[in-house]
Amino acid sequence: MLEAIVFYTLAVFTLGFGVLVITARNTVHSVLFLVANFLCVAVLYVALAAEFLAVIQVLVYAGGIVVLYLFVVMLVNLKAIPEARVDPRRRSRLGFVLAAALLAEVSAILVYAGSRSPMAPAPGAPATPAPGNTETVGWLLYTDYLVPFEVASVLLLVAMIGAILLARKQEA
Amino acid sequence: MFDTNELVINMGPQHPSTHGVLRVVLRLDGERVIEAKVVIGYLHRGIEKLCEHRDWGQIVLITDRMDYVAAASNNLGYCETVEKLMSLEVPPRAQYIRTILAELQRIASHCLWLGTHAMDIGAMTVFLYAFRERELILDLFEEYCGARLTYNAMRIGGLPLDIPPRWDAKVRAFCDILDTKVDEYEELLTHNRIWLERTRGVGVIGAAEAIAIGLSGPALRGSAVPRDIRKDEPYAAYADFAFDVPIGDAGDTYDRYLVRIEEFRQSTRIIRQALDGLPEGPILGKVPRLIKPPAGETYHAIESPKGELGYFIVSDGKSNVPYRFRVRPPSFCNLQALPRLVKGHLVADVVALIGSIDIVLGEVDR
Amino acid sequence: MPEPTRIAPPAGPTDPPPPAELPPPVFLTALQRGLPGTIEKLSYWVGDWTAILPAARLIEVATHLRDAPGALFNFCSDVTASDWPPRAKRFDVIYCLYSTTLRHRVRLKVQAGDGEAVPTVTGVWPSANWLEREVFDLFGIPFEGHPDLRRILMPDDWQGHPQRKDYPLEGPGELLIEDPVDWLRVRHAREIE
Amino acid sequence: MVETYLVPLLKIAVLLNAVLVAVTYMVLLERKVIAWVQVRLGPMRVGPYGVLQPIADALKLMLKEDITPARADRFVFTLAPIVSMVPALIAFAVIPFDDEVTLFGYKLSLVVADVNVGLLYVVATTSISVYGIILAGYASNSKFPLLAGLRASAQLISYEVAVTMMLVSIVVTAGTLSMVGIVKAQLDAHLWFVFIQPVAFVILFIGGLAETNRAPFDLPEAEQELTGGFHTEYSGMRFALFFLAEYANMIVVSAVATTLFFGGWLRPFPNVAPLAFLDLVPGWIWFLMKTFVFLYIFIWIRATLPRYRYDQLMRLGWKVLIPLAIANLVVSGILKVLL
Repeated sequence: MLEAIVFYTLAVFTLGFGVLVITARNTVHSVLFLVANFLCVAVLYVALAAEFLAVIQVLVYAGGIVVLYLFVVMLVNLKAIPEARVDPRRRSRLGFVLAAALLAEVSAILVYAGSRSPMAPAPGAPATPAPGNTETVGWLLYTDYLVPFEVASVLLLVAMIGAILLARKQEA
Repeated sequence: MFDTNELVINMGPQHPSTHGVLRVVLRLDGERVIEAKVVIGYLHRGIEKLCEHRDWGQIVLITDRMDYVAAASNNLGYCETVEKLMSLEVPPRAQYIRTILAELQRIASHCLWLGTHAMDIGAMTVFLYAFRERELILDLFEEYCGARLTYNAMRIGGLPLDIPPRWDAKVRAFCDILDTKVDEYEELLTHNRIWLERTRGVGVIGAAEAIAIGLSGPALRGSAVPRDIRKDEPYAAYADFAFDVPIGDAGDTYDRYLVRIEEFRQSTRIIRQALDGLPEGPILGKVPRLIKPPAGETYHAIESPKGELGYFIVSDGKSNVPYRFRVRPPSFCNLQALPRLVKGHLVADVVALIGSIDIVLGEVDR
Repeated sequence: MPEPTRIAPPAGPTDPPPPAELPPPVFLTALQRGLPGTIEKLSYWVGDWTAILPAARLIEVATHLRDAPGALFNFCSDVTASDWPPRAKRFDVIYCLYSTTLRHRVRLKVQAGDGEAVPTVTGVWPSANWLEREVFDLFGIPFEGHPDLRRILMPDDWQGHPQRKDYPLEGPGELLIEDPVDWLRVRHAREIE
Repeated sequence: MVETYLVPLLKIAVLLNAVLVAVTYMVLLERKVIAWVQVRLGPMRVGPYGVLQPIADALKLMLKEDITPARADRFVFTLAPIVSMVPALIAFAVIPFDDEVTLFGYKLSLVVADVNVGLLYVVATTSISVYGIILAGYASNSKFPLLAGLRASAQLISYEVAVTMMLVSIVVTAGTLSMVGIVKAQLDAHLWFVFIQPVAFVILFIGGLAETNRAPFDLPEAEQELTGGFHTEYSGMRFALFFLAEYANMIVVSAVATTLFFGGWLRPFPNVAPLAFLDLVPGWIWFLMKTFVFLYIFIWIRATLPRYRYDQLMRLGWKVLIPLAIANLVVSGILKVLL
């Protein structure tokens, strides 16, 4: 009962902030709603007993990435009023098509996931979960999901080098 | 990708580290200064004009209000200029006491500079330490002439007062205290890594350029120009004393700092010699009752704590006021170098450099 | 307050000539030889040498004095002016020079009438920049070729030049008006101007 | 019911009040200590030796007019001080003040929540606190606060990398992320971790100074450069919140350093039997004493050192601390595997 109340309250907040992110006229406000959204998601994780994930969500997304967003938003055209410009891309129908495709995809995943037994443990996980899920996450990351993990890190490295190169070029 | 937004910020006239009502308009790229414009005049009181309407004796009191942290030096410069114009002989005792007062004043001014300069760079304890020593000097001045800031301590032809009894012993004791305290300041700053990083290589100006742009005083000596009016064109009793003129070599903020620190020590050295050789005799020369210099003009400069403090005075020989009274304020001329010094540095260096050239707005604006 | 007891204002500086037995310093004789006719008059008073020049030849002389081996006046201590209203060329512009290597001083003096420009010496001594601005601000003497000729001590919209002898000590006048309505009227009239 | 809700709520209430009082007195302590360093007396008028000064200050700040600049972003302007204060307070939730104590027959652990990811939790909360500064800088619609906000965020992000990296070395050494677990690991290791991980401690301390915007890294509020920094436009209680947040953050950093490196509530030499008489002093007193020493050092540094320049601070962070932290992590990993 209590769990359900917590869950639905959080869900409402998460979605509400999500909507505010895209409707807010002020870019900085929009970024702030994004942070609020992330924080709500983090609390959801806590409710699911995934503390590690929750903390990482706050640390990486709310505390790291969005700060950079804010940085960029503040540095780039502080004065330009958003409603003064009409973005031609906004009127394109492509957006609706893409959104519809995404919606379909998400619903498909939901249906598929719902058809499976919800309590089935992830394959390869130790039979008895360790106290706290940090170890489980680490275990999975370095055994079953080693290749995706490494690929992701290489991708990030490439992105970093690319960013540095771009910045360098401008300087020269 | 991003347009580099230039930011224009107004530093001052109300800003904690512009040392008064200086206004610096900074054009910034990020935090780097592209251009600095100095706007002055907020404290302009028309002292030159005012002095052309006051009689010769009254002007001493107005000169106090220019460089108000070194009032006695201003008095000295003015009195010497009028004495030069009148070819007056000043008795040696007065010359010696004037020298002592001027050197005490130099120490007081440097204390204030050190404190505020260190404070600008974030070392706030040095500020209070330096003010503690300055307070001792103010006490000495209070005992000598009753005032603590604007002394009106000199007269044309000599001094209004002889030193009070046992004052010389107190000055000696102060010199001993100061020598140990200067070591204390140096312990806190001279070899401090952060201090070195903040001051070395900041605001470098070479000797030729420093001369061309009109720097004088410690700011010029920091750029390895051995120019000290006390040595080059001795006035008061400076010819009688042995002292060194410290110079820097790199011409950066650190060298200007070192030069001033060394000047503390040289000043106590001069004061001690002056006290040792203090002659007996009158303190006021043969001054006519009505001071009215013969028609003519002269420029006379002394080494004030900030640099070359010059007076250009024209007398028409008929009226009891100067026909033209002009001050060459060292702070004004040194401040002119600020835009050149801060160019390409960061905002944090701007405050360090304002401190480093040591200005007093009362003198810049007059 | 002792008001100046001046009845007839002096017509100009005395500029006494040097005593006959005193030879002028080497750099001045060298200047006379190098650029003949530039010095209109030499003056000596209480140990200071002053050379009075025509404004047109100021830059020549300044450059010579800065660079000539016996002169080396590399430091421009001060630029100032004095006002002698009865004279036709009412202003004297005075340059106080110093040599940091040879440690001697000299003063140059040029005359300028009201509104007459004097060539700037900022090209010779950059330090003259603010000093000339101050002279411009307080005396209203324009400096030809000055890179940044604006008022420096007085507000930008100030009327008049306070160091002139005909400018009253009390200020331009409206500061003394007690009734703010009158004051506004004066101010308004000035803005229309 | 009592166990699950009432006891934690009570703990939170007690802790919050204790922290807020500690923070206000921290201000007094700082003023006093700096005054003594500078041969002054500090506040002396309110109460004997000025001990009631914080109350007077709080009253003054609360009664002051609360000004919002005309063209400020009102919503964000109000939010910023709150955002800077809250993370500083909630970080205390995972800090263990003592082992389990028995109070009125209850076994009570002196930590609000012994989360198994306690260390990460602390890092996460401090990473949130940057928003307060950056938003204050933005919302004031004024140039000096904006510059300060940018400085602050760049500074926090750079130093957080080094500090987090260093915390990983501690996790490698202790084998747990729980704050209580880390203290217990020090008991088992017979050593405070400062002796095992001295480099990590130095980095944490420097990073802590930088993250709390304390001298010599107090650039975002460098009064001499940026007038008041990000809180230039704030007044009254909103200003006070920024002020208190800074001090609360100082206490957090000190408490974390104590927990991670100086054995938390453990007495000195926890395994040396002849020193058992030291156990007469309760653990939480040891903890507070150690924390206090850190706070004192914070103040001492502020009174002594000049301030770094922005580029120098960034250089120190990226070119010295981060490589050092990575090297330290690698070495501790190798040692952990070998030993």
